[in-house]
Amino acid sequence: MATSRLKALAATTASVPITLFGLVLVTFLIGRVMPIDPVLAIVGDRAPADVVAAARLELGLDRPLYVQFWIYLTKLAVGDLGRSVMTSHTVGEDIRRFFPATMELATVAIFLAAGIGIPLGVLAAVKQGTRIDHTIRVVCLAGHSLPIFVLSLLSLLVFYATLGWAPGPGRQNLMFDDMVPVVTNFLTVDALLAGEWEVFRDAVAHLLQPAGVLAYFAMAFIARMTRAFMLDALAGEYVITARAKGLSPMRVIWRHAFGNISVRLVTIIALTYAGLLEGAVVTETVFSWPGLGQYLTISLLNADMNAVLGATLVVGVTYLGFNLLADVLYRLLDPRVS
Amino acid sequence: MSTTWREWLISETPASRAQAAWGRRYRLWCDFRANRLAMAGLIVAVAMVSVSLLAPVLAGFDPGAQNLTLRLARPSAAHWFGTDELGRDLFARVLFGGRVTLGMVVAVVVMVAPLGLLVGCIAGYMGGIVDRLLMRVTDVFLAFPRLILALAFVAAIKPGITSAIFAIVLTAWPPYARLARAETMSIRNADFIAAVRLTGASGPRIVLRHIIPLCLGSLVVRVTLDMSSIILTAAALGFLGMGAQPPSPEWGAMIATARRFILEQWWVPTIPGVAIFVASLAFNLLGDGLRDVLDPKQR
Amino acid sequence: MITRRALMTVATATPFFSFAGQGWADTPKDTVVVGKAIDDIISLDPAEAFEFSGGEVNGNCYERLVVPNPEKPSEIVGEIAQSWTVSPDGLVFTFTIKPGLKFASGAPVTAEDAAFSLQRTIKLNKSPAFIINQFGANKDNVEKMIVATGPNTLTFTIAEKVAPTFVLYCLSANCGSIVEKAVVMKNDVAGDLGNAWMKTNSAGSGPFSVRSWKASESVILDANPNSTIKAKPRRVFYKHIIDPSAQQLQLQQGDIDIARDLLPDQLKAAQANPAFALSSAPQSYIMYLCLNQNVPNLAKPQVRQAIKWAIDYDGIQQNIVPTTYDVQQSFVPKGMMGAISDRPFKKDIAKAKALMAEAGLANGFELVIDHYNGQPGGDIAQAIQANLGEIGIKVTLQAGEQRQVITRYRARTHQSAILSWGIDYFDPNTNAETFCVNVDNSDTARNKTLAWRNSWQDVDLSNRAIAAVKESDAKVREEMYASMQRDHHQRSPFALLLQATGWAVMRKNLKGFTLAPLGLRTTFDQVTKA
Amino acid sequence: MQVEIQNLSIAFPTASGMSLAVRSVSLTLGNEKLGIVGESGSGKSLTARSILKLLPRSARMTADKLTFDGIDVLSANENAMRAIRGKRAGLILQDPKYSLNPVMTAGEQIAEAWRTHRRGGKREAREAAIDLLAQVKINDPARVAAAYPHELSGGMGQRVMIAMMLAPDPELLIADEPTSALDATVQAEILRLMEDLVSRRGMALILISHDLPLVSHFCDRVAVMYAGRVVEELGAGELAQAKHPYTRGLLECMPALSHPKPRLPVMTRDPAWLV
Repeated sequence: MATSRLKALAATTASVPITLFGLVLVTFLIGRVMPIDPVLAIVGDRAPADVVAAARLELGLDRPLYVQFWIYLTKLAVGDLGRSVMTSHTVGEDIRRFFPATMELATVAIFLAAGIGIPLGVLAAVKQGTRIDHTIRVVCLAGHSLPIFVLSLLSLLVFYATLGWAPGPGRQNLMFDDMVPVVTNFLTVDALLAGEWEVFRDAVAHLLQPAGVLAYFAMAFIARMTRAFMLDALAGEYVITARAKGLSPMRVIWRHAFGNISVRLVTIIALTYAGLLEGAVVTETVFSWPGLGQYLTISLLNADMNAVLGATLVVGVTYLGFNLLADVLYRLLDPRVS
Repeated sequence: MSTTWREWLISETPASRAQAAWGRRYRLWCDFRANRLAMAGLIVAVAMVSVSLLAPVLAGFDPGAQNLTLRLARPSAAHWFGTDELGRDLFARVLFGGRVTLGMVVAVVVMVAPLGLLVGCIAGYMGGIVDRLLMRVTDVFLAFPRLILALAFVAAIKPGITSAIFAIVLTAWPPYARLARAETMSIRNADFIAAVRLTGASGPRIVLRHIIPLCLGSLVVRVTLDMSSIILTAAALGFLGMGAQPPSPEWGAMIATARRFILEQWWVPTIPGVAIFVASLAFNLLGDGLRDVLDPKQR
Repeated sequence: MITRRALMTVATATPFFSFAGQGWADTPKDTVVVGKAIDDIISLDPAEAFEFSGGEVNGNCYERLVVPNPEKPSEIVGEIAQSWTVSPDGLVFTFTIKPGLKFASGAPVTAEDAAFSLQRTIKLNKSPAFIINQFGANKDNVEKMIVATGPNTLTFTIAEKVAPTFVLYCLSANCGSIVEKAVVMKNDVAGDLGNAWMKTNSAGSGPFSVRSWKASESVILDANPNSTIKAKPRRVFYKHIIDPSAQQLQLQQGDIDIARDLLPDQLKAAQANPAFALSSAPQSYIMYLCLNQNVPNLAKPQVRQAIKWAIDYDGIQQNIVPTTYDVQQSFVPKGMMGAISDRPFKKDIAKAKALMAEAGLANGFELVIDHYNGQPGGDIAQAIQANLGEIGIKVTLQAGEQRQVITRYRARTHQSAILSWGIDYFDPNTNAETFCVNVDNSDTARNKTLAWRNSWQDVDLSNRAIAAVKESDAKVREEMYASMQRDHHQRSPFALLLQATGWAVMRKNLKGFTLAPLGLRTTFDQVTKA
Repeated sequence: MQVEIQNLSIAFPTASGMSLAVRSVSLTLGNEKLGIVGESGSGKSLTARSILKLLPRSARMTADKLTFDGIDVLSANENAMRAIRGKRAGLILQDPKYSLNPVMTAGEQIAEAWRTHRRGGKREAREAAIDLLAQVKINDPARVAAAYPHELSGGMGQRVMIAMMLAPDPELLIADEPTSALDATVQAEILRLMEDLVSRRGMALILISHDLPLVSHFCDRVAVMYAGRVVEELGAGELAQAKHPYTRGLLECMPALSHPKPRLPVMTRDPAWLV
């Protein structure tokens, strides 16, 4: 049994490089057909013809497409993602800086979303058809129906501008800039490592609002799936057995019904988590959050192809990674899978 | 006929296949009707569609007519929702915006459902190398950050409604393919398919006549639930300047151009925001209700 | 660090969630926080930076040989140069360096540093290099053309005689910034003349030096204690805020001191708000509608004029951009030498229709206009669409991301476009050249001016623009530009529309900040906070 | 222990109004073995489960009287019912594949039942579970205790189920078609085991089945249900005297080696039975 599990896992893992190759290829092609001249981003609109030509040569844009692709792949194989013309750093450095910011946001968001969404979903399922159920469904669906940029703007308007409860856009109070040595680029983690409690508190305060907006969006899906799974589980015969044993409702709901769906929920959460990484694109713009979503959008609109390819690849790898993780968790945690 | 329609429909002993089929549909409708939230969603959705279709009659103003002397007017008897930064009537723009948005939704659905269904059914039915190949392609598109792929695609063609539609299709089909594949795999080995195969039916015929119809239920549910995400993606593209272009009264683009007024003339960006919210919520509620009825095992 | 920490403890003593509205600390007194979209920065190396924000940062970190007098831009004053002379043949400029100037490192500013800086700009040959190398220098001869003849003297030899003011204005451009040779060469990697390092650092004698630049996040400048210009703030913090509404919010909340990108309606609200002060200055950006001459209908002179007569300049200015733009119908921006105040065009549909009929296009034609998808470009494009509709031209708008529009424009695949153009250096030739000169209309032309991009060749205007550069008499030269602009009105395929006005909205407690006109230096050294 | 049911009706809402699944059923049960027989949908399961108030959420239950050992089940809330469920009355369902929690080991599930009503430590409960597994004649109780339900055969699963329900030592065991999902060879074994345990502990038993002769073999008394009604109640030995045509029909449908029939008769139903 263990070997068949491992085999299935190996098969899933083996497909990842193929998918990634496809991802790179598609991104590469999109980048090349884009009607934006990549040279523009480097030399600007005013540069004389010889400067433009020199930059074109430097980027290797004079080579045939397949040669450019091959060069990119060979560099990628040794971990060289090239240099971003927008930031004049290597794409690797940029990703090390921007990706943790997005991950931090998504991580806090997923904890909030799961922490609120799961109990709500369970409650809705237990109270199926009642006013509580309807309320929860509407509240959750509302989160899924509001464009995230409207939600972000409204949230800023209410919690920052009107009530003054939350700090404004950005990742930290600028007085704290450079206060803690960069280790992981997760600001909260770095602050803790440095023992700077004010910086940590400030970072958390800045995180809460954008993460809350993302979480509301994600919560809808998590609550909805929890409810659906729970209804399914509660209708199971083993729940009747559990009740017939005289167990308390809490135990029936959480140990028996929820226990049966928790593995499926883990996969749902993992997928939502991956989805949040890209849901952050718009939120980051409104909240001036220096994350990967903003990096990707700006690079895209500047035809900064190394940056776009690198960042897409990272998001793709993360997405596939989470998928794989979900798969692994499912296979390892659920005794039913053989 | 002495019995009423209703009795004919709910009869436990239908006399014909048609009666049985209609009876089944009627019963589904009764189940659906009992779900008040879903009914609310249906009513709002139908209302929005009809109001959008009747926009030229109802609007009272040309959505593109500028009146620069009357810019950013508050809601009034003449302009129910006020006017925007170019003095255009917001009510008319929201109504016509419904046409754009719902039109985009329909266009996307019309393309994405058959595409996903076809890919999924072929992969599921053929299995083997075809399946693996198609699923890898699906994986590639799934692993893409959705909005980024759409953005990149639009940027690669040119901003506008048509490219936005294609971009959304490009990002929306993989889940359909997955769904259809899963359904096909579960149906493929069913006894009745074996029976059909024994009668000498060809592969394409089996897929078209027997497998696809059985996937339709979950497909309808998926489509309805997806409508809201299509609306939101279209709006996000519009918001980022990559969807419908001004002066088209697309809701997302309206918010994008009007968000700068959020502090003083808050209603200008808020009204299209509400429109998006209501439309999207209506489809979500509708989809939820449909899922309960049509696809109880997914809920 | 210690003082900063002490500051912070006070600042963060406010509760986590304060209900007081001002719970989040105001910015520190000795720091100026500027909210601005700074994602246009691709480099902070003055030999490379050619974008708006990068230029502003350089302006605070570096000094140049000469600069236009900020009070009276038509006059040139020395900055690093104490004085200068021009040889009788007009070819050799000799500069004497001021004594006592110091770089951020504490080292004195020498003629050697100045010569190196200008040579470096030419050798690197990045986008702005043409401003200096248009005088005949290239990477092979530059060490002969620009020479430090003594510790305090520098000569700059040009290939052919031009107006001396033209040379001096060009040397006052950003790419004429003087960098410290020793620091730059210490950071030389593989012969890049320190370019990689200079992208994110500074080595100048200006009042500030670059502490850090994080792309799409922030630029931090620290006061340079060794500069002769003593900066009052200890630190200037550019915070990248792309969304004007977010800038407005943060200004209101006191998270930033100056907002730089507010939109007209937000400016109107800010003007009415006693908590804010505003500073404005005309900018060099001119918005124009161009008509590609490879489109047969647009090549008809009557059509070009009809379009210029159909546009409602005042309506657009007053209603869409009441504060941020002024009507400007000539190519030399107001505030620069050679500018004229003529307003030849106003909306006159009858006249425009008559011109259309004269061109044989009484029934109009179809036209595609490209424009940026941002604001106010979008609104203005829509207004022009409506205006041209009145004379029968059915306009399809094609919005695009900035670089996308420019890509099409440079490839001459547009029919017509609404775009902006800003000056490259502070001399009217910069605009006269680009709007008039097109001596080689082939696809491989070296100088792809705006005239070239619209396939427009007017030999007379080209020649006059080239001649104007060589005129040493300032008065005559000014006249030449004036008459060129008047002919340009009648003949060009450009409908010049508006000139931008820059605005900065600041909190009342901030003193000593003014926005500089026409891309001259906006500096922070005199800013104080009460 | 005495169960009294008077005039019990259970209805479900449908498109065409309320549909009655159980109609005015009255039954009493003392310390005896009662069989309830009927075809699918006859209401036998609902009737039995109503004693534990374990009906589907949408079911509407009415009765003149429904008591378990004097406790009024009709008005009892969830808390009061929990004092009956498991502790005083157990319920065995049809198919252990579905009625056992798939993500808990057999031992955990038995121990949980034991601990809920007997307040003991974890270790004690585990030992009790293994002991109970041994009582239901499982050879390797420790291994089975550590196994997940999907790793057990049907017969084994049902033994686990029985052990679990016997753990709190209830007075009544309701077995809802306990063997119909099992192989014929295992069926008898399980039934014998159950009867053995019930008799030895002096418990009452309600055995629900569609197999009339089988039930009559194990029970003292048999109630025959048809379309939500009890159409006939008989002592186990009185089957031959059954009067109701439905009961007779059921009996005649049985193939029997002692009275071979050339062709099994088809059940004819009389609408009058419903009245």
